[in-house]
Amino acid sequence: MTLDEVLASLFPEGHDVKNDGGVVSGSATLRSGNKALVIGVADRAPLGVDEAIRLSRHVLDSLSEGSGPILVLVDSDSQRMSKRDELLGLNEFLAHLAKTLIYADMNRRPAIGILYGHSAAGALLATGLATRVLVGVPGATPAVMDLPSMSKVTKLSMEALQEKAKSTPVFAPGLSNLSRMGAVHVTWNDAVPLADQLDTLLLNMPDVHDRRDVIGKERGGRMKAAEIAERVRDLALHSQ
Amino acid sequence: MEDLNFQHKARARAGGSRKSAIIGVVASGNLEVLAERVLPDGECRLEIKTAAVGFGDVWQAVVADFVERYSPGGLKFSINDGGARPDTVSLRLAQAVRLIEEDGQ
Amino acid sequence: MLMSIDAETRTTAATWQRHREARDARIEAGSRLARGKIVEARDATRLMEAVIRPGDRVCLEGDNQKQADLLSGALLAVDLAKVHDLHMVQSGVVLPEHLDLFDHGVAKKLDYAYSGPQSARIARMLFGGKIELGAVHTYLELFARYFIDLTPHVALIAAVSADREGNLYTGPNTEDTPTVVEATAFKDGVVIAQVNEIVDRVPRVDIPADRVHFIVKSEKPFFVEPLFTRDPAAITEGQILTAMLAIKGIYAPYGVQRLNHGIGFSTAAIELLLPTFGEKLGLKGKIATHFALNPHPALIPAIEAGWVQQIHSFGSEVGMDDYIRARSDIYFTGPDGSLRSNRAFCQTAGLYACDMFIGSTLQIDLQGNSSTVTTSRIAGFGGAPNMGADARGRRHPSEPWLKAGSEADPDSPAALRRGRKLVVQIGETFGDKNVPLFVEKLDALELAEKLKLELAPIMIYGDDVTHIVTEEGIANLLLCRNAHEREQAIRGVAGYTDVGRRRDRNAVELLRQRGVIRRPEDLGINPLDADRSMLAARSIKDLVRWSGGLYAPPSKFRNW
Amino acid sequence: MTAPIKHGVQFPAERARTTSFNEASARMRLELLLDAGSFLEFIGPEQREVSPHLKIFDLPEQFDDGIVVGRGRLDGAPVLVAAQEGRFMGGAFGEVHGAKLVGLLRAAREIESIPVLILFDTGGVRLQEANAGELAIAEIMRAVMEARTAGVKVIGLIGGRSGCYGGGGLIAGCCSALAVSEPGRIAVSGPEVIETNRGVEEFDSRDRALVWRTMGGKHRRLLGAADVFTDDTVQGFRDAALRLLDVVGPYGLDKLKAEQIRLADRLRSFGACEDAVDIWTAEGIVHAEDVPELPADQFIALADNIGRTSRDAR
Repeated sequence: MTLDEVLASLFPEGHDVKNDGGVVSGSATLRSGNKALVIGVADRAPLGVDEAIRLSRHVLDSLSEGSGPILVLVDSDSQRMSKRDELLGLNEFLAHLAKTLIYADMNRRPAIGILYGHSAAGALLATGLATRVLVGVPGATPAVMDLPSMSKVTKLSMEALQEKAKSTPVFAPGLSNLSRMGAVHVTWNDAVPLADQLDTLLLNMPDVHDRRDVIGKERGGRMKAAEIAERVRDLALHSQ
Repeated sequence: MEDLNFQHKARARAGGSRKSAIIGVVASGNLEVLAERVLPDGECRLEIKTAAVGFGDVWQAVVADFVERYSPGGLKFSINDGGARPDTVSLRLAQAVRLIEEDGQ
Repeated sequence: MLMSIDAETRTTAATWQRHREARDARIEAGSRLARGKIVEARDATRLMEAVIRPGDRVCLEGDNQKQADLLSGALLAVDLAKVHDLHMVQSGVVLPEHLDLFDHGVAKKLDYAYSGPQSARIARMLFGGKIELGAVHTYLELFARYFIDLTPHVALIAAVSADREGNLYTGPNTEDTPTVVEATAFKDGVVIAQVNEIVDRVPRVDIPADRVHFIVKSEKPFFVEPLFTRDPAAITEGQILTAMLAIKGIYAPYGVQRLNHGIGFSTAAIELLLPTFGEKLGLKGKIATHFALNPHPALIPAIEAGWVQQIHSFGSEVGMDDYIRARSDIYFTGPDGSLRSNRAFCQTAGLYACDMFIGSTLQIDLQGNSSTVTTSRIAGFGGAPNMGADARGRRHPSEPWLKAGSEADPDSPAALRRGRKLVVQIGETFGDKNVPLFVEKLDALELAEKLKLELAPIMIYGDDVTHIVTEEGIANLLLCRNAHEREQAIRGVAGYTDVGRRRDRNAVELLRQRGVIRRPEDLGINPLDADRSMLAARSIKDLVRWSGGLYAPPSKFRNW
Repeated sequence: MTAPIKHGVQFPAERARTTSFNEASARMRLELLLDAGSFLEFIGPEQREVSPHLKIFDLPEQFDDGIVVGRGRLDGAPVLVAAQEGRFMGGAFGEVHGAKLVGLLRAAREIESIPVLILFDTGGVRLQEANAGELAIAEIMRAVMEARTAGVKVIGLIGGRSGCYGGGGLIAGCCSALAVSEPGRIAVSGPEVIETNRGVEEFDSRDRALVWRTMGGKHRRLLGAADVFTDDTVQGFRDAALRLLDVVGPYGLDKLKAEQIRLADRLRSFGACEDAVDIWTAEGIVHAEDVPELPADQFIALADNIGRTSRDAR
């Protein structure tokens, strides 16, 4: 889906969301009549320091003045790979954006990521993965690491990698793989208005507890993460 | 990857009282050795997973010399090997024995 | 009769200076492109076409470190109708252009000494018949032939600066230049120099103007590679152990003061252990005081700690200029303060004035022959065979030389007994990618068969090698009395290589009892003590600190 | 500089002073950083909780999956610690590796009063289990934020050979405070990644001086991205951690707002700079080009004088 299609389907009650060179921001009216903050990245734009600082500002402004959920729409490249961005401390800007989203989510502003296009690496961490619930829209093409790069590093052929990818969701790109890992909570149906599905989600919002590792195990994608984290937690709590 | 296992009789029990010790890291040309005091005093076992396939006879020779020299009775060695050279392997095995024979837990 | 004799004498007299006349004609042709001696860089190829004749012997510098890269590019671009089938006589085949010359047909025949980075391609081209090989030489040997039967018609050299008359300043990397110019200019050849800049007055005259015929100013400084920088961060515990064995088992007992080091990590470890391990053994002032050696950054701590008295160098090393300038007590420097190196003199010094060579190699066979040739790479010899050979012409005595001689030949009367240079091969039993150092048959032999060479490319012959040091111990070949003992001594330090595992355990044990083989424990060294904390510097940054900020390492070696 | 050769047994404090943090293994760093003998590991190597994914790629495993987590004491006070082993697969985050840190941080949130030290040494996500690694990093970022909100101080120590790259850089950005040494590097995209994607004109990864002045410890300190700069010894990092634990205050919205201002100000002040030297010059440093050559003590004095810090603004 395009950004316009996503916005139209999500917010039939209206919105003032703008796409300014790939930086998405604005507000929308939900079916309930409540307002939502909408931010995001569009047009597969890379996420660099200039984009990240604008997005985090929108979130912080909304924390002071607004209410309602925060929707993060994602169709991005990876982080912007440039000398300038790294020189200026891109890691801090991306972390800061993620922190504003996580903080908001922990403080009565539930954050929902809607992955409708591409995303990768640091950009995904700073946006969709910094939310409480990440929704996949059919046709989305997330790729933590693309197979050609992986082929170069592992010195395995593309065919060999694709063959291995059939047996595990752990490394290969794609929405379904991220879903099995527990990263994408739910994949919506693009034949039905997204607004309805958003309503349903908002009514059944999980609590703030990060359960992605448990979901990953339930879906057979990450068999060890939840158990290991729980064991360490337990040992740390009981060794004091 | 290749799995290799060796079982030896040792002349004497390894000194010290520590239950386990670990040394080294798994990287190209390097290895980690985990030593655990879990066997009867006169026995010694090595379980090796190595990235360098086809060096079984070299390992056998290295291990035999090591057991002869250090008599690591009662110890089980578990090894993850990133293709280390025999001299590095010998050194890590010796370091593991030294570590488990130190005072402490 | 008288008439005819007179006529013949005249014609003979005229023909006795044909070379000079030819040289003058070449210079005349080249001068049309020059103002004075100076030729613009854009005319460099036309200069080549004017000065060089088909089939000429050309020395394109081509050293171990510095490269006349502008001139090699210019030569590559010549019109093949004017210049072709050259016979290249140069010590270093280092740049891709050096081999492109043969691919393009500019050059046909090659006599050289060292091919470092081009070792794989030169092997392919030799196999493919692209190059007609004269011979692979050692440096000193090729330099010698410059004066006998490989005298260049044209020399293309590199210098830092020139004045308008043509006096050249080579900078610290003088290297081969004086030798090349001597042979060319005094035997009616033409000398063309590329320089980084033209100045009113050169800082010092390394090459006088009357030996230089043309000057070309290059846009960028000539290429020079930091070949002798070893990052201490990459030195392993195994290399530290072998270095400890060498210091305690060879340097100390022989009292080796005058020596040359190879460029490997094991010798770098030795250099970095002198101020720590060596100090603890009380060896300061007793060993490693005089070197024939490039300015190795790894030697900085030993110099600063007062170990080293004097170093003469083949070439320089990138980043060491300011340090050398500030330590002129140690290095050879000119009136301008910068290093003066000279490969020919330093090679001679290494051959005749040093009591020990210690270096690494790729393969050692059961006789102790060693080679850096593998079937796919021909790296050439460089200088190691001169350093690593007993100088039969040596006549002056010294303690290590006499001691080695008596070990080799205990029964001859002392006054008639030759001494022996200590030639030490140091290395780990397995090299990169678990490739064994010890082999039953050298790849060099296979290569010689394939290329139909009369001589296999042996770096150091077994009968010159006196000691082999590995992490397993030291084999003293001087004490071996026959081929069988020699073979078992080598097998005895070959560790877990096939060669090592096929040793005769009893024979090796007997050799050990005789001190022919000495294990770490025989020398009171516990392999578990071989720890990186023993290195006087563990990083390039540490070397910079030792140098008081005078050493300026190239960017590729930095982690700050 | 390296200390003279050991004579017999050294005391732990002496060893901490002479041991390079950069060179030490993860285990050695913890042993020398914490009070002697105080470290207790959670899920140690003898448990053999290796990555379940490396065998798919026929790659060797490590018994601790490249991270050591546990608890110990620092000057008598309890701390939770995690140390990445940068030499095993570049210290990269995989499923098990990441989950250990997640569990540690979740416990810290519940305990509230015990700080966490993270000894970063990572290239980012482990390629062979990229999805699991990426997600682990997301979970860690969330867990850091929840712990900090609950009052936990989370201190990052950065001086390992693999630096702190990729998602590791983002986690570092979530910490309460960072200590860094000269060899330490913090960034998202590695030099080779930038060069591969954008060309050598954009970034020459072999120009190591460029790498360090763009991503290295000194630059990060001068930018205010790291609060303390230390010489490359384990003792230096121990002292730095103690100092930071002393100054870190409670977390809240004010910090987030201050960080927004801090970063926006950085963009305004230095956004047009082409090179780190331009930034340092703009910060008022005379002879900024000499900064990489400054010894630690002189550099620390200079950085303190510049005064740029992320304190109370991260």
